[in-house]
Amino acid sequence: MNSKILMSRIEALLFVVGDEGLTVKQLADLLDVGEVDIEAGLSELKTCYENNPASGLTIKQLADTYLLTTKPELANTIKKLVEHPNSQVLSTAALEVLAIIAYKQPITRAEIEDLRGVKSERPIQTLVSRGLIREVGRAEGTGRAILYGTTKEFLHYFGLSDLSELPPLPEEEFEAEQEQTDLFMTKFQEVFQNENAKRSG
Amino acid sequence: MNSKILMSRIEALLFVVGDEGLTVKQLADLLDVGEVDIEAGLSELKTCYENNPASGLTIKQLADTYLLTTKPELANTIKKLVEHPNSQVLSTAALEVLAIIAYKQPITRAEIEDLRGVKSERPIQTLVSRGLIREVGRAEGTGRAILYGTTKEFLHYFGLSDLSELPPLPEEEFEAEQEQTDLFMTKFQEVFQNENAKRSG
Amino acid sequence: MYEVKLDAFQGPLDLLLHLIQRLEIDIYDIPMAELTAQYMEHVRAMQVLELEEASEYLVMAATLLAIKSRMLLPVHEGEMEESEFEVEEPDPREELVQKLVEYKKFKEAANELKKLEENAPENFTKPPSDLSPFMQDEQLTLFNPDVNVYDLLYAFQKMLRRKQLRKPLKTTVKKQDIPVREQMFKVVDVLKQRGGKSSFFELFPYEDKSTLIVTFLSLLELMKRQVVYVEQENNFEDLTVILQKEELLGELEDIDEQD
Repeated sequence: MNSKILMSRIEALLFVVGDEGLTVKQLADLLDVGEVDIEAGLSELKTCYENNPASGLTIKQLADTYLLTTKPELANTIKKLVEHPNSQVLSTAALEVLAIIAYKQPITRAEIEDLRGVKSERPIQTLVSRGLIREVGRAEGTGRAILYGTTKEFLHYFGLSDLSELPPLPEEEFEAEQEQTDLFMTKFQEVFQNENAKRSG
Repeated sequence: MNSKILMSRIEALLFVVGDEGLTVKQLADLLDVGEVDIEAGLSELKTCYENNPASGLTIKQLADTYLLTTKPELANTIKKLVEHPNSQVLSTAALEVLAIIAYKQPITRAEIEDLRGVKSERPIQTLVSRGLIREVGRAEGTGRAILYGTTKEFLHYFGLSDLSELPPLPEEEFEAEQEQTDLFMTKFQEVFQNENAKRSG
Repeated sequence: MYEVKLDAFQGPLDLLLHLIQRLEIDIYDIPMAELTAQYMEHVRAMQVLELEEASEYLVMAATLLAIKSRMLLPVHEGEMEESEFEVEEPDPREELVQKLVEYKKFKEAANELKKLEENAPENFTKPPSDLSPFMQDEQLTLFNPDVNVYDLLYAFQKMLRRKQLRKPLKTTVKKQDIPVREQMFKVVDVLKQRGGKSSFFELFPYEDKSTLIVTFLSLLELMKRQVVYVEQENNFEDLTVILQKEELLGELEDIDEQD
């Protein structure tokens, strides 16, 4: 297939599916071409959008899904028409629960509550209904408790294209150890100096 | 405004509204330019699409509304999407209608269409023929419109034993109000305490 | 006296972290007596608020007391000084410290998420197009076999959001703001009708938020000008608003209307 025609087909498909997006594999199956060709087509399309000031669109990757979106610089224009999806910001409780799920997924409600030290049913519900987390399985054992994980919407909401783009979890432990070592060294040096002083004295 | 920038803005706006489209007047208001400029921009955009074999889009006019849509010659490509058994998308309309019925039953077609903003006869038909929804009564009033509700088959399909097992809808409105009230009360208490302090002072 | 704000803390661990920070305590060497005392004082102040999580705060209080008393148990002299003798006598604080450290990590992570939330690039997408014109009549494949109740909920949510988002285009008429001055007269009228006294909440029968806020502001103005005063028998009981002056005339000259 002519590469321009392939691009037009990819664009049409991505347009039609809207916020659902499509994976490279889905596109390859639908268009009956190799995944390499799809990847080339996607990247070529994106370049065309970026280089064309008359175009308001771009391509965004969310996990393994590609979607058509408006260019970020047009946000102000769009906001005249629609509210930004983030206009209703998350509460502190919801953010805490979400952080725990993002870094510890899959995780049960009981584990989340244990970490936070408080009941967390409500923030979990809010996050589920906002499509930021969802059931990703059931825990082994008698209760078969729901295991929660983050969704594509989560990535979209925070402007990530992948979970690996999450900021690294702060490592308190490490710092503490560092401090202990320092203390150890300080003590050691003190003793050492004292010993030396005694010796030389 | 530079005509290319205007084009990109028109494209972005038409993109986010999807099937609903926008009138020249709405576009002119949103972009704060004259209707003549909007018309020129629309026609320029359309020409660009037509002349670019790598583009899968075009602009369609329905009454006084303009919408972005896929080029007619790509219909076969889009059809594949609908026929493809593993595609998420084909379910969107039916799933949305089913969700509305599940959460809002009993509900009439007119109410569903009002909520979705689009005609929904077809997905309703499909859902009835699949046994997931059924007539559960008639609305009061002249039309005696059909009221739809979910079936046992619906519960079975989604592995629920009961409608109460549906994940609860968000209480965002409520939460937002709650927060406002809290803020309100905090403020009020501040003032109140000041007043008291003055009085006792 | 501590002023403890409603919902200021995300639970007992959050409160403890707050105290540790405020008292400049080393988290790895917590003076239990001091922390417990401070914690109890806060919880006492907060209990009145009938927090949903009251029981969790109380459980933590019990834990702190237990740790404190275990630390008071006599320790053999030598063990304290010579680390070589340190045996399997775990620090009673250890588990708590671990919990605090772990929780703190996620609290910070939540802050990072908040920053991401604020700075997320603003890309807008579109709802999927209506594909029914492309469908065959006998189309039977309805859903992807993996579809579940969460997809259902999400579909509903998305639809609601889409609907909400389009609102601004339809409602272009802005609501007329009621001036505070006018609302002050109304509040005074209501109070007069009720014999000079009304419960606080009865002054807010209005449904929309802007009216609520204007009414509240007008009440504040009236209080400032000592036209009314507010009484409360006990903390967090209903407030009573009492009219002090019948006439408003002289009171309205210097009101800042925010136009």
